[in-house]
Amino acid sequence: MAFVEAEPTIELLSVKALRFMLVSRVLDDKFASLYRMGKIHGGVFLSRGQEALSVASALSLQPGDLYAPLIRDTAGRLAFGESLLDPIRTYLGSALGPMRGRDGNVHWGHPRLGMYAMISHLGAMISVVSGGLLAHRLQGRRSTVGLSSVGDGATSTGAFHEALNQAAVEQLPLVLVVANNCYAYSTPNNRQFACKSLVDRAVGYGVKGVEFDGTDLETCLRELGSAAARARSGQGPQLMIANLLRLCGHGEHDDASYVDPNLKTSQVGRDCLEVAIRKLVDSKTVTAEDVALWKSRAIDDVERAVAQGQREPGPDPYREDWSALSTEALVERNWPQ
Amino acid sequence: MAFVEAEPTIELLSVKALRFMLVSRVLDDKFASLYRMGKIHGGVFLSRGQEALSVASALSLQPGDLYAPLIRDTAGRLAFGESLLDPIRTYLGSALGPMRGRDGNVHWGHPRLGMYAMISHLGAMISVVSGGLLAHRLQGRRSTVGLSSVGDGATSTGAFHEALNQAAVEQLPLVLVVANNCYAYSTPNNRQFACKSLVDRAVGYGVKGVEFDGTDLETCLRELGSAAARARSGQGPQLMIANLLRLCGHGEHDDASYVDPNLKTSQVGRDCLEVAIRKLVDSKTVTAEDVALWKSRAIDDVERAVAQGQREPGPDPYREDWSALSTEALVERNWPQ
Amino acid sequence: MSITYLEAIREAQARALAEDDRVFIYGQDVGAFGGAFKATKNLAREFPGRVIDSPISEDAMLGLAVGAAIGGMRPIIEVQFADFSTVGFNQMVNQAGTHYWRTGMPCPITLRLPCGGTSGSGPFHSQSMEAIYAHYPGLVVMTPATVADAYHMLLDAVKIDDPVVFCEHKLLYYHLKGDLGSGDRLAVGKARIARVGRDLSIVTYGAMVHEATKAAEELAGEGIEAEVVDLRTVKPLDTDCIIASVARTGRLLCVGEAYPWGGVTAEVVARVAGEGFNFLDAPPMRLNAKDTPVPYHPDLWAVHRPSARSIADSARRLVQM
Amino acid sequence: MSITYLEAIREAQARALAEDDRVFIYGQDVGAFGGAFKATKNLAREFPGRVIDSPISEDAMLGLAVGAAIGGMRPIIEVQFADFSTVGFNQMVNQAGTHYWRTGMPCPITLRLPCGGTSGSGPFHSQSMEAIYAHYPGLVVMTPATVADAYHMLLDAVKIDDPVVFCEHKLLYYHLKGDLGSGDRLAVGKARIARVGRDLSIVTYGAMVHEATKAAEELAGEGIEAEVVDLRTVKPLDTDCIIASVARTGRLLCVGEAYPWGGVTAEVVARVAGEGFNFLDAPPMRLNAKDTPVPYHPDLWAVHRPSARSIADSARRLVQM
Ligand SMILES: Cc1ncc(C[n+]2csc(CCOP(=O)(O)OP(=O)(O)O)c2C)c(N)n1
Ligand SMILES: Cc1ncc(C[n+]2csc(CCOP(=O)(O)OP(=O)(O)O)c2C)c(N)n1
Ligand SMILES: [Mg+2]
Ligand SMILES: [Mg+2]
Repeated sequence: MAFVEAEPTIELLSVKALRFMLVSRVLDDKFASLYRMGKIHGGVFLSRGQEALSVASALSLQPGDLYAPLIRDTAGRLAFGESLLDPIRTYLGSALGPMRGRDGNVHWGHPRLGMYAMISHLGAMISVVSGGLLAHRLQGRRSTVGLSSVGDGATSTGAFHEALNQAAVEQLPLVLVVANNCYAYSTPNNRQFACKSLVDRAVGYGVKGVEFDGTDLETCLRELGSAAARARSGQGPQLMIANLLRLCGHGEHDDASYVDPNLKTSQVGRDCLEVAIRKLVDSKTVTAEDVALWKSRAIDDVERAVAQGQREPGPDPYREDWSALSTEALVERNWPQ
Repeated sequence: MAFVEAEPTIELLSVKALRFMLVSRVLDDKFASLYRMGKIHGGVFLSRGQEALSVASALSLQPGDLYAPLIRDTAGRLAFGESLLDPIRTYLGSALGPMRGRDGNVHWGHPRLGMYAMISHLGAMISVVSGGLLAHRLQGRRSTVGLSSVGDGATSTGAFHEALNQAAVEQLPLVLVVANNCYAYSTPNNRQFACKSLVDRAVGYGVKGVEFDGTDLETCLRELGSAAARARSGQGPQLMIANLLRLCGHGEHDDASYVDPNLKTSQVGRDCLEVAIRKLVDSKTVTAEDVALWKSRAIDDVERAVAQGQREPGPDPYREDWSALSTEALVERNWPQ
Repeated sequence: MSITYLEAIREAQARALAEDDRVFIYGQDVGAFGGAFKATKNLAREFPGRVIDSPISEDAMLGLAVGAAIGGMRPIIEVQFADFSTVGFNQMVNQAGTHYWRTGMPCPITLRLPCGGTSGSGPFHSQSMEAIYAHYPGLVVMTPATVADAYHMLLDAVKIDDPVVFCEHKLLYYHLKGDLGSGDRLAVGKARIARVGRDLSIVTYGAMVHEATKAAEELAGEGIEAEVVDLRTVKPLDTDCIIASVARTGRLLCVGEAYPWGGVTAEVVARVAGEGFNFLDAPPMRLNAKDTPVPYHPDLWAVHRPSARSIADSARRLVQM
Repeated sequence: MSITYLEAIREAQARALAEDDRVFIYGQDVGAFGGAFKATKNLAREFPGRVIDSPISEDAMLGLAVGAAIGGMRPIIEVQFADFSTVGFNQMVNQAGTHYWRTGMPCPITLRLPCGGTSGSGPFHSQSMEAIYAHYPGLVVMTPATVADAYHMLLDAVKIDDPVVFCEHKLLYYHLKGDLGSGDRLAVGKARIARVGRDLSIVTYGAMVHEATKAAEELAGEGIEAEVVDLRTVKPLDTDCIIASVARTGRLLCVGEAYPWGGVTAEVVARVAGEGFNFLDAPPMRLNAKDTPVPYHPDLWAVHRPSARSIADSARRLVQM
């Protein structure tokens, strides 16, 4: 993990990250507009304000690592290596998407490639990552890291606790990233937990805990890079608490009018994308023109992918096999329909 | 809560506690012998080594307080005010017992009197106590304290986490007592959690945490007395970790051969009953004769109660109403039987 | 005055809070925000301190409800989507459901579950959970299909001393309008003849009552008169009403939106076959969702669940048997 | 060689571990201790590192199993008592059960549930959970009744690519002895005629197969010949075998140890009524446990569950109909 130590490398990484963040933001804007036009089935859930953390999570991983993104991880999913078409096809219900129209919005993944397809139940993916890590350990593949992403609200679930404790007992190389965006839907942190900081939980599990600024890309890259390196080197689970603010509603149906205006103007309320651009331009790592170009390319790419997604067929219910079992002999087809 | 401060009062309290401990131990011995004779339906689960903690838990409470004892709380249940007949009737399945033969062994209670009837699912009673406390708060009865008892193993359940976090968010006057007896069935602490001490969990919930010697009666009385006082005065949940050792099998079917011999000879392996007697005799608070007398009375009382329990009828299946609903109009009686 | 099914649920809660000091509401985002579906809109303001936001902790939410109920209160618990009640399930079935039988002390909880499929909601925001809860002793399971039932049955749920799983159908929230009815109300546990017919009995509940009624109207055009029985409460089941209907029509089609194995349709058919065998002029028929998770895409979803069309098709086949 | 049902489960796991590197066992106290019932006795020693003690975290145990299964392993998860699987339920039904359908990638888990009533075990150590799991898509639910089935079906469970809920009946653990059988084995999902008869079909599974067989022997003394069908797997259900039996006998008594609402007996009766209506010479009958939690006291317990006696009584009534 040399990149977290040498200055030039973090710059390159930041640029790479920025480009995914730009795509993610453009994609979010597009989803928001498709939603308003009534072109999306069901809800739309955006990542605004969380792109730096998300992309840094994915970029901390290496080929063969495991990744369980959650609701606000469009940037991370792209950085993990998936195609722009995947989220688009999923939202649009394309039969050619990874979920084939069966599941939608934020519920996609590529489990064969180490990217899990989240279920909605909060906290439920963490132990799944642990299972993947245990599998690798039993298979003698000891250098794998697994990263699981959750929100502040998910920390109140029993699943979160059981999974983190379990990973600690097994000393699994799990990086558990908590995006503390100050709210779980409308519920503020002070109705969600009573500790000063969620990082105070780490000691109670006997794991390393780090709290950091989730609005600063470089910080996210450094902290998550180090965490993955620690996990990889056998130091067990890493509880990573990133502070930031959700710069959108819980879903696009939600105007988020409950968000405390003071938070919006505080450090956590900074837009990580703007911060990253400003810093990278100021440090002359990139130029404003670069950014404008990447953004316009991102817009083109997104438009093209959406157009393709919209041309693609949805699933055909009469050609579905309607079978939840892979063992064909065990599928019951004799229910009267 | 003056008693925890003035010397004479803690002595009186210790004597009171000792007498319950003696009865509990005698009762345990009796249950063990009845079990060996095949006179008890199902398993038998003893409190040996945990009496000091258990009795101190109950004695920290005041009339009107709430108490959720668990599997090894015979002493505490007696100290909370129940009759010796209750555990006996429950184990023997007497129709006159609090559970009327419907539930058995350690699963009894008197919810109307603030003593909950535990279910087996570990961790599940904690939030129930919180509910009782919230009810009291909503009813304007603000001085109630609720105490919930669990083992080290139960701390790994999602229920434990959700409940403690919930109580912390609501700042409920909950005293959560963890009897860390080094094992959950056969599973040692190092396969149950990875933190140095379970008390390290407190900060992560934003609650006060105290770790103490569960083999020393006076310590238990002081610590739990103080914890209840803090909770009562509005300082929120109290996480109390008592270190001790289960001086018996998980149940009487279990020879506990897996217990580390070093633990048996360490501080946690001390028998809290012996320690209490020795200390109270040494300090001349009681005499050896007092103890012998109380013990022989306890034996008489237990023998008499067991004899009565054994004379009592079991439930009559043909006079049972076989109804799990209290609303008679909603009971379905038309299932073919 | 015509209001929506969702408004009826809000109004019932407002009335329960107003009439009974013991009632309080606990759930995620139910307070100032008014709930994910706005079923508790303004209630936190109207009833200060009695509409409480919970952490995302379904097990602890229901455990707390049990303790509060035993402590003399009448908690209403809102779980954000029925699907998430799986993680609070244990407290409901093993704690609330066993309490009265074990201790003699009732445990009056109302668990509000936004249930059932809506287009585009997918596998984890569409489930029907009634069969899972109804299997366990000690619980009452209500499945209101009308605005008036949503209102009055929720008031009933809060009043009765036993724990009630209140399955509100999300598809009806905004679209179904009606008035609160007046005069005589059916008792808790009683089914309702939603439409009178002579040729077959379509027994169903929740949103499927409306699909069945639509099917019945279509069938009427072909001279087939379907009786529609709205179960209202699936545990207990009003076997008498069901069998009386089948006795009149001789034919049973039982329709449910849940997964096909077990559940309400199996229980209804098994009871009718067992107790009303001689009234049956043809084999009883069932129509359920398909045996897969609930699909996201509207085209899949429309075929996954029974619909007016598939109900009518089944009915046509049934009357020809 | 005659071994117990429990030994068969141990032996099957030993063989699965020996034959397939991908197999591992995870559960509370399953390691050096050998499990609460000793179903994994010595396995930790024989297969170092592959029989792993878990914390008391059923949700995380099953979540881990899902991840491991997707990661190429074949986890066997032991939950100490089936009753406690309620707190791991969500991972099984919403994660394992949906995975193949959602992603196209199978999720081969074997969830071992020590199920069913034994005398003195009470409400939380006696439950039968098959109906709860079978309701959900994507799971196979096995309920072996014999020593040979316990052995071979557990091996099947580990081999098939779908998640399996393996309901082992605790009452059979020590008392039931038998051999592992030889030669032809029934395929997964097939029912078995446990006893041939002509007058009625008693369809059942798990420990009730033995009660039914006892009842059948008693009835034989009265000239009533009961056929006993052992379902073996309750999801999928071998409807063909059931209906073929009913076609021969004309009468169906379906027996289960679970709670009476919904569940296996409802599903079986509903299918027979629907698909085998014309074979029925009398109304189908069901016999389940009573609709209360499972009682602690042996006298209550004996009446709560069906028994050879109550099965025989029902059978007598049925043949007279
Ligand atoms: C167990 C469970 N309960 C409730 C929900 C409904 N729900 C979906 S997202 C959400 C808020 C999540 O907040 P957080 O974890 O902070 O993530 P964020 O949306 O802020 O990124 C809730 C309550 C759920 N998905 N799972
Ligand atoms: C959720 C759940 N899983 C498993 C069990 C089975 N079980 C009963 S007691 C026990 C060990 C409990 O250990 P601990 O909490 O330390 O209490 P102790 O017996 O040591 O007093 C286990 C695993 C259970 N009761 N509940
Ligand atoms: Mg959040
Ligand atoms: Mg312990």
